[in-house]
Amino acid sequence: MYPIVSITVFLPLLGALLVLSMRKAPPQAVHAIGIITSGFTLLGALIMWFRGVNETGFAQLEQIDWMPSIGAAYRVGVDGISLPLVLLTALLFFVTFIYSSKVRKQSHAFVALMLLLETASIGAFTALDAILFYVFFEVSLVSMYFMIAEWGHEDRQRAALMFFIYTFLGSLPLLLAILGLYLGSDPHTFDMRVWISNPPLDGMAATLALVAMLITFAVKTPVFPFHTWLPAAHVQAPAAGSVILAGVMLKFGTYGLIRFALQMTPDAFREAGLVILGFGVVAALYGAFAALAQTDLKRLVAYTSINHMGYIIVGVAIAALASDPAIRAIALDGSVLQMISHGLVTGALFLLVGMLQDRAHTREMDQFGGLLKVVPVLGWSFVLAAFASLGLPGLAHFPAEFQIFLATLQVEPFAIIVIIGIVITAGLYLRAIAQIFLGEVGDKWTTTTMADLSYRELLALGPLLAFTIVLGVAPAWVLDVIHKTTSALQF
Amino acid sequence: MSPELIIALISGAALFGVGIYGALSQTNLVMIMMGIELILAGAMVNLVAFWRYLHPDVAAGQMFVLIIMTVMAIEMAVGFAVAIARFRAIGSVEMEEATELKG
Amino acid sequence: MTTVLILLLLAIGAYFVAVLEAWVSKGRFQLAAPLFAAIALLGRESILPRKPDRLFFEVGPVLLLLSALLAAAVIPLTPNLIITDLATGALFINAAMVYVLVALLMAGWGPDGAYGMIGGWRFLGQLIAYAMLIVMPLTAVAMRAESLVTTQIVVSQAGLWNIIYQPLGFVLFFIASMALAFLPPFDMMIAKGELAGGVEAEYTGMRLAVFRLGRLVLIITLASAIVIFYLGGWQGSGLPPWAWSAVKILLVTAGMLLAGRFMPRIREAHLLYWCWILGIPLALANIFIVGILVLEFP
Amino acid sequence: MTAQMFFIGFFGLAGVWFGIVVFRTYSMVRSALALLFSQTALGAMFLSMQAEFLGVLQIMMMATEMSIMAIFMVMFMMDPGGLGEMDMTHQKRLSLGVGITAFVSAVAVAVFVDWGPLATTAPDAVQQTADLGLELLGRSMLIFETAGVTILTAMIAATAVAIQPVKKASCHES
Amino acid sequence: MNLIAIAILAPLFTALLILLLRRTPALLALLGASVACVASLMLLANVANGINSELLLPGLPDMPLRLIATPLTALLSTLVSVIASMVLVYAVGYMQQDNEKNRFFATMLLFISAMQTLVLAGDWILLLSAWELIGLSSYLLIGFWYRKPGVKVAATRAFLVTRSADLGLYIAAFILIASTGSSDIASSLNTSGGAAIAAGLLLLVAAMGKSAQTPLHDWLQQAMAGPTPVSALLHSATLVAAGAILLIRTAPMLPPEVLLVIGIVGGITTVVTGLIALGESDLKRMLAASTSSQYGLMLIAVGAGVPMAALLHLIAHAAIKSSLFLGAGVFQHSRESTLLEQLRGVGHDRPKIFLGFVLAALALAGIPPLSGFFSKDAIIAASLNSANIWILLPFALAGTLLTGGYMARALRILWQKKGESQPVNGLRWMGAGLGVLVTLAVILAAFFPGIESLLNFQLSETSQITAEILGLSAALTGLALGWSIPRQRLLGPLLPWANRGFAIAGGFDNLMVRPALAIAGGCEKLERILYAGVLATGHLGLRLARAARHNDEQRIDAAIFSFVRSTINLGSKARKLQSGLIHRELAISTVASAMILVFMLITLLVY
Repeated sequence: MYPIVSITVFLPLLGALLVLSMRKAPPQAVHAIGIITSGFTLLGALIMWFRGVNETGFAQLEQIDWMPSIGAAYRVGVDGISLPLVLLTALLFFVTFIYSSKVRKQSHAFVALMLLLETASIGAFTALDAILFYVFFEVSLVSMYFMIAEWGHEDRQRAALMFFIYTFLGSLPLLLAILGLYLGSDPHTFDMRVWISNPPLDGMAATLALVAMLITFAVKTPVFPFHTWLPAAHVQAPAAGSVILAGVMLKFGTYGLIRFALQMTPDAFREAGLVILGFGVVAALYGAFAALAQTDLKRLVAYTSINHMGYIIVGVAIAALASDPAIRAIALDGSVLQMISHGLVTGALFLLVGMLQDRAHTREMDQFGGLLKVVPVLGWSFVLAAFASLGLPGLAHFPAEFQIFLATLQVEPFAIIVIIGIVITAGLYLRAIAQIFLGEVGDKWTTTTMADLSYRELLALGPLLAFTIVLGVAPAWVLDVIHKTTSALQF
Repeated sequence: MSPELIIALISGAALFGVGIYGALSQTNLVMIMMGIELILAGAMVNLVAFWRYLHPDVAAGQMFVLIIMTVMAIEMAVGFAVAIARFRAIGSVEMEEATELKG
Repeated sequence: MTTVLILLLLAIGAYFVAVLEAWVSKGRFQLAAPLFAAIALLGRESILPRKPDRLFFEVGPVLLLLSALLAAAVIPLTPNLIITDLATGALFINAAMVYVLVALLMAGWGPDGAYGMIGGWRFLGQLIAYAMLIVMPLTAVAMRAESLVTTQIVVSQAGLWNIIYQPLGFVLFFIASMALAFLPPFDMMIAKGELAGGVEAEYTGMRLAVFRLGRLVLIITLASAIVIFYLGGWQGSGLPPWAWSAVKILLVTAGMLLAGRFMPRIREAHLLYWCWILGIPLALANIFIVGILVLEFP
Repeated sequence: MTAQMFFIGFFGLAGVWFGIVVFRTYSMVRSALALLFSQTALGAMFLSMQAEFLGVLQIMMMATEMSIMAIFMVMFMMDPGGLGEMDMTHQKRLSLGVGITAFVSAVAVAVFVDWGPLATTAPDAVQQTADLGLELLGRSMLIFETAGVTILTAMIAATAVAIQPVKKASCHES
Repeated sequence: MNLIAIAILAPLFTALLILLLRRTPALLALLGASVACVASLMLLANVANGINSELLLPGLPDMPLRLIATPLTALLSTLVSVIASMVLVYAVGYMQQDNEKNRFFATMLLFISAMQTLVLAGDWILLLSAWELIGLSSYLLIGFWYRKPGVKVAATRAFLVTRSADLGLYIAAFILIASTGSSDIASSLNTSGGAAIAAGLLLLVAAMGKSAQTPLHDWLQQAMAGPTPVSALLHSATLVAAGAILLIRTAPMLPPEVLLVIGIVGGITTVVTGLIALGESDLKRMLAASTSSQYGLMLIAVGAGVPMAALLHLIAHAAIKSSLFLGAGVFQHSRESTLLEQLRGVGHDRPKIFLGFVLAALALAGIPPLSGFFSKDAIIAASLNSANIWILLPFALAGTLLTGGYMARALRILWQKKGESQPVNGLRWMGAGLGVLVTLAVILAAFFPGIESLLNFQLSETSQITAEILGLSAALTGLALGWSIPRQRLLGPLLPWANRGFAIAGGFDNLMVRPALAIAGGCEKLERILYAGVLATGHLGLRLARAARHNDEQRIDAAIFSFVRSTINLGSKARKLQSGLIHRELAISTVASAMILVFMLITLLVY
């Protein structure tokens, strides 16, 4: 009865406007509004979750005509792939708002930008109209740019600029692809459902559109050659910013890869499957090895997210190459679950790194030592998050990576070398833990100089870690939703 | 070709030539105006000659001469007005000195 | 033949004018007085100024006489007593009269004397004043006669003399002609008191005589012009045509000479002022009235 | 060689001669009057060409004009009397050349152009004057009236320009 | 709630309880362990009388998690829970001074529940998860005293080595699932052909990692940095056993070539680690090396095609080695060190503990009445009547010989009269735990026939006697050698190499870690190049913009200005023409009009 999806999408925007209108409100009030709004958005997402997804195609459709002449309308809906991501986004934003309630510098702008970003992210995931998707896709860039440029760390201007220009230029080919698809579809429409049900382009045009989309999504989920903006952006972004950047915005790339590239140009994707697989493997391994060589904790975490994204790309490529629908379902389940788990785990990790940086004002690992004694709670949550990130079974990443590797082995056995990545990740995380938390505590960090997690930080970190464990132990409740769609995909 | 016409035209031409010579060579505004008077006179002679020897029955020819007379009168009037104004302002009407309109 | 007769008559006329002028100015009627004066003048030595403009000095008086004579050429004393009956008779008179000015200019400029020159320029000013007042009444007269031929004009006055038909025209023409002949109220340029004789100052002897003769002929021509334009020329009931002309001319001359005696001498600036401000409008009005009259009572 | 041709030639010659005298004399009044007599000669020439009204009019008009010019000459020229024998000319050779070429070209036109049939007789003078009168106030009424109005405006303009600017005691003159 | 769930969840639940309540961790731990022990015993009872139960949990879509209670799994579960509870009893005493008891007991309980799941797992996913979780708990437990130097390196190395070996299990699981289509272990046993070989080899790799076989054996010695109960429980009985358990359960599907490879690996390990143990100067590291060699023997048994022999030996060894470790723990407390030099003559200070230690040592060496003899004898018998006897038998005999050798050496050093030790508090708890385990080690032999009947598997009688003779003789000679001859002369030239753990070409470090770091360094350089590349393009863009501006200003504007200047001077020239002198201009206009006339004439004439 109620248009829950639209409410969930535009509630944060409402909050943002409210915040902007209240010029004189003290920072605490502003943050309170932020938290309440994102809370309600999370509630909306949960309602959407419980309304569930139907067997085939999209559920919870809401449509209002926007530009009927060119067939563009405000179409919003969810399916097995996008619903979990919406929930993830809502959760991450809620947590981020809680965490960043200590931001005093221009808190109005901060909260407003974050709420805008939340609208853009949820909108992007629920959009079923190519233009709507593209609009949200771009708006998120803007707010993230300001997040980094305004509240970032030392060299934030260059990083923000590089981030913005790099991803913005990257997003242009997508526009071309959308136009190509639009022109290809005979009753000229921007409705993604129509594009998915009968892909408009084929032959050379399809490959061209695919290449354009691949470039955009390669830049967005940083795939090996186009990833240089990510470490710079993450290192300079504020903790809240990098949580969102890693947790939500990288998913635009992979979500787009599945929704646009895979579903809209299926056969072209299948032909290019091997190439994409190669890119995925390279990205995964390169991410792992590059992370191993890092001394800056945040860059290390950034590179690991490149590694995880690499797995997703491998999963999607395998899904395309797989002929047997069952294997394709496994691969896609693994990829989508990986997105969600990566969101949770890397989100937690960046929060932790942020907390560490707030306390120590440095991210260089060799500055620390034996912190487990000084800040036990932070230490142990970092250990838990690190182990989750390296794919320990019983934590979020394991079921996803298991499925991806299972499918990879069945379709392209030689690609299984990507599994080395989990060992490398294990190695770099353990080295980080050993360097930072274990061993003899230096005189520099005493309980006075470094307080353990405050109530606010715990409240922010708790849900993420909890969900990581729940997702690891019993992924069924998410996988069922995803599986409902992936198994029904037929191309 | 009746000689009278030729003679009249020749004298008109002569007047015209003398008038141009006068207008171009004199330095004084008034003398230049006299030159112009002569030119106009030459024109009148031609006109009368044409009227007399070509279309005597057409009165319009004569009317033209009257027009030329008015032109001469107007030219005199305006010329002298300018001369007076200039004389009063500058004190001389020598054309050598009138270079205000220099481009 | 007629020209010789007319010239003779003019000479006689001139003599009578001289007598009348002497009578008017000196109060004594001596028939022979002008004769003696002439002889006295001819006897005197004609002096030549130091650096005269010989050409102008010599030609001045002669041109005056000549112009007067030319004007008389088109005046018909009797229906057939006329030198040449030009198609543009009335205009010709005026054209000739203009050379009076030229003559006086030359006479003024010739002797290279200040008074003479100024006298000459003053007459030019006076000309500008009366010139319009001569031409416009003539136009009115010509309108009535529907022709410029003088005899035609006289004939057109058969029924009604122009003096009655267009009195305003007559008055203006009368004043203008007095100014033209520089009779007393308008004799600025030769008045003794003003410019020591003005134009005549430098002249003596033979040239002065010619000058004075020219003036006298000019007066008689003007009088005859007035007669033929406004007083019906030779028309009259009783006397033969030539007698009527002679009587009218003498009466008009006497009128002109007497009229001037009682008025103060007018400077040409005042004359200009009154002619242009009052005279010309009246003349235009006169033309207008005559126009209407001609259309209404053919 | 008819009398008419003779008279035309004579008066034409006289007109040209006086035209030349205008620019050769040093005395300004002489040149003004020379111009006067040149115009009068032309008037006579018109008369000889049986254009009686025009001739008389020319003679009358030009006399007054040239005499006024004479007075202006005296007013404005440095040495009206011409006693100082000043040479008041410049660029003589150029203007001479132009004058001669103009004369020669005009003559060429006159001689070489075929004027078509020539009329031997002209209508009677009275008839001419009547025709001219009708023409002026009939077919060419507009042109004649324009000429009249133009002269009026010229007069007004000339007086306006020539009037001595009244030295208003301008109130804002500090 | 069926028994399997209780067996797994009881320890986990108590662990959470400890973390939350943060009081009386020992009591809670013991409670949890005992509940688990009872549950597994009841399971064993059910299984004994034929009731196999199964628990299905919703795992991945159409790949449910399965927990099965078959005779084998129930037996192993009981083994694990019994030993775990005894070790916990011991640990209560051992950990009395330590102030982080909560963390210790919670992690131990986590490990116990993980081990239970591994043992009871019915499908590959659950097995794999449990496999990794025990690895995690071993990392946490080894790194318990993380502040001690060298501990963090040991923990990290332990985890990494096992983790990289686990890849084998991952890939094997994938292959099996792929070939059989379901994640059930039982159903995957009937795979054959290439898949079976590949899976078998990969399983072997995983087992080698977990059970610290030859190339990957040195992590176990370093794992001794952890507390002794940890070593006793994890690094002797349970964790290290996982590898063997895996091979035993998948033995039916393993093709002969794989079995041979397993046998060879087992044999090499027994010899190599036996030599290392002989050359070891630290008691705990010696025991760790001996564990690897014992598991080498078990692999030989599996390789010989008699997994049951390996099982028996596994059970016996679990009890024996845990008691030995517990004894060592007591000696460590009394001498504050585990170096044999320091422990010289500690036996006299702790006679009762030393008696237990001696009994366990003899059992391990394989002296008849004790359990070790029977299991080792079964292995030697298996290797005797296996296909490739000439490879397996010598290894087995060498293994038993070496075992006898290093155990005797240890006893000798411990027994020599010298040194004094501090009082050990909590000795009672430790003594109780140790006592039970020693008795178990001793009487276990009695249960072997029951076990064989449970698993309805009959050890072949053939060559039973010869095996026993050979085994006993090897054991006795080993003991004699160990007791009498010091290690220098025994090992001779091999000693330094043994001490370095027979690392070939730098061992794990430069074979695995250094290349990884090298590649990482390469990636970092590539990364920097790429970053510089992006910035370079940025600068290129800037330079292009500047060039465009430069071009725009210098050239184009310059051209325009010069054009402007030229027009201006042209204009000034033209101005001279307009002099303002009337006569000049009149002349110009007449000349111009003349030209126009001429021009018009020409056109007229021409056309």
